Amino acid sequence: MHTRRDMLSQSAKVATMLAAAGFLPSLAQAQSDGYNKAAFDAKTINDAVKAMGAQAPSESKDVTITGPDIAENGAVVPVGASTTVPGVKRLLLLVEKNPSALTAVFDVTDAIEANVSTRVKMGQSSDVYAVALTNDGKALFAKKEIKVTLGGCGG
Amino acid sequence: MADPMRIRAQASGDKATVRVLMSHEMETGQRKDSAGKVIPAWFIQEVTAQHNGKPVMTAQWGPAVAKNPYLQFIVKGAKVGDKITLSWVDNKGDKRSDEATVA
Amino acid sequence: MRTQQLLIAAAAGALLAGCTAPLPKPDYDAMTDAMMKASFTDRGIAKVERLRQDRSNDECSKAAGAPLPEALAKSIEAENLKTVKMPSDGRFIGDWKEGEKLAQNGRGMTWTDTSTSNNGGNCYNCHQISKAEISFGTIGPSLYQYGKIRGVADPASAASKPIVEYTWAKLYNAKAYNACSGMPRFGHAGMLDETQLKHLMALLLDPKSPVNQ
Amino acid sequence: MKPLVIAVALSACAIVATAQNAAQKSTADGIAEYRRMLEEGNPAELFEAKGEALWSKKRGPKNASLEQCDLGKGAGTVAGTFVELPRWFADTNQVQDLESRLLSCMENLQGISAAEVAKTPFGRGEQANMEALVAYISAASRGMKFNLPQDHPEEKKMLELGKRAFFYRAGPYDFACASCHAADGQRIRLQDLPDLTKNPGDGVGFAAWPAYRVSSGELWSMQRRLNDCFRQQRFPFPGYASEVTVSLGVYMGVNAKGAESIAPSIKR
Repeated sequence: MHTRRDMLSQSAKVATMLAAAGFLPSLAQAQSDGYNKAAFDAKTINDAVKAMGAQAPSESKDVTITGPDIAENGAVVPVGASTTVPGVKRLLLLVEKNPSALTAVFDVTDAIEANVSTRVKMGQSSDVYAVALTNDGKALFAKKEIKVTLGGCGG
Repeated sequence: MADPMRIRAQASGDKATVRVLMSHEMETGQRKDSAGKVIPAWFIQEVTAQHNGKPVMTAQWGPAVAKNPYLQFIVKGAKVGDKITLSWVDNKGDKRSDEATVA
Repeated sequence: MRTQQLLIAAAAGALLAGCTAPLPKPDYDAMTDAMMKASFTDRGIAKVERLRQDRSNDECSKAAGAPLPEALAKSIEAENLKTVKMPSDGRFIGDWKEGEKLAQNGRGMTWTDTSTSNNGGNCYNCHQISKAEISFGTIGPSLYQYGKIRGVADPASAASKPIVEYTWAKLYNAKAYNACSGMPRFGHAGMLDETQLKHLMALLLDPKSPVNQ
Repeated sequence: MKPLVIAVALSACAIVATAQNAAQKSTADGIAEYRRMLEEGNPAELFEAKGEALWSKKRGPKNASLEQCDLGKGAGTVAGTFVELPRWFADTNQVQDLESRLLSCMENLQGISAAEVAKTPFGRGEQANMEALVAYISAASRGMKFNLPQDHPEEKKMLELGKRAFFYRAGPYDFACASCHAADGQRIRLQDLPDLTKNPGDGVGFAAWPAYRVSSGELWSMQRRLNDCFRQQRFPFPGYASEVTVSLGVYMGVNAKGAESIAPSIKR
């Protein structure tokens, strides 16, 4: 069971990643519709602690992250994000311990289901986050730990 | 020029699952070659999907999407015979667009 | 020599004449040696001299996985045991933390390596060692609790001496106890130096090592 | 076809797992899950498509396609050839595997120097084309069973030499192919090691290559697989399509008789 304090610190972490990624409402306004370079360049969680404000993201059972428990090779790790929350605008995939946490952003329309899969690179074992951003500015997340192991001869 | 994508769109009920494989290096910009020189980043930045010409999804990717990327999504209301078009643009401005028919 | 040529000529003649007289059995071992020589080239530090086999490798290759005749196995083991050099200062146990790093390291001696020193021990490729590392091979036996199972409370004690010396010799030249062992001869082949072997000894035998928890 | 192969892989993992403790069982399950997810989209398909286009494209100094290449079932036939290679070819009087046969065809039909291609590093230039071609040609035999011919004396000889090469121990670590591939149920790190002295099963070992290698993001032919095995074995450098590589192909291929090919597969 998560304690309330754990939950808060997790929310803080996600908020930091999101803020660093420019996806919290306060920052998102400043972004144009084009490629969000700042989001993908964001390195550390601390980068945006200041920006953590109004709406802290919260863990939600209505968001799902899929992926293996163990990846034999960090170069290719299958992950997916989906949600049943209505009014979802975007789905994000983030790898906490990668040099830049944000990996992919999917803009969801009514014409597709809020359910996407891709494959990411992971430098080491890490929590991987799926975050759903809703039209009314909420950020909901699910996370999963994926262990990256060393396969083969290691030579 | 980039090699073609492989797109599979499989109808089931009132929707279609689209699976895409793209041929791309997805170089992170953090690796070094044997001489110790940084290999410049080279990766797909934007992906768009259309259903019978109508945009249904846009994605922005960073360099941590795996080499030769795989993408799966589900298009509502897509029927057998419909067209699914995928396009991508990378950080060097290289582009690729391919089309598949829902089966 | 001459008779052999004559025989071959005769056999060839017989064949031409449509007869089915058997040809002399081809010498596949010699053909293999020639094939190996012709197929490989030097690349980086990996030179073709590496194909040369000593008696252990020659006999074990020819046995093709079958056990060697007992007398032959014993003589090869004796030959290998003679190569074992005990540590020059009489100390067997180094730093298990360094040993763990060596055990994890699977690098060294390939044509993409640039130096013949700084080799890893490759241990986890084949053995379970510490409990924490789940990515281990099963080609060799588990070494988890290696020292503990063998009752090594103090590696420096007289009671531990036989197992300590055996372990050193096994790491130094594994063929001393099993002629066709799949394990490299780390000391004998110069793959690991005395200090590195001591670190691996500590990983296996130091009561403080995670292996023995 | 595919679900069957996955089921086999899963059961193999389960057998390994019972020999280990509970923690190891979940490791094996986790790895099996990872592999299953990867099989949903195998980038080898990208190489197959490229290879198919290359096969019929006019190239080289002679501006010719490879469509007249005889892979063992007559000029132009691709389907079913892969599961009967390596085999003896009358025109070259040699036992050839897929890659060495393609070298002959590229040289004779297209005027592309076989020696130059053999010298090219893997994944570059004509070697990249070679990888696409082997993906396409092996895919045309997917689901078929290996059945290498052993009628010609040269094919029998190569089997004998391949067996000896397989057990040839040398180098600073005393390794042979057999060090890792002559027993059932063994792993190196977490990687299952097929026993290549017999038929290790459908889609396992020889029947799984060429394969898309996740680690390098490239398609590896059997030549490249063997080359890296010899590197890890700490041997000197095996020539591309050299006799030792072809003889090992004969040995593994004959042993794999009856195994169903899933090539090109996807591998860690």
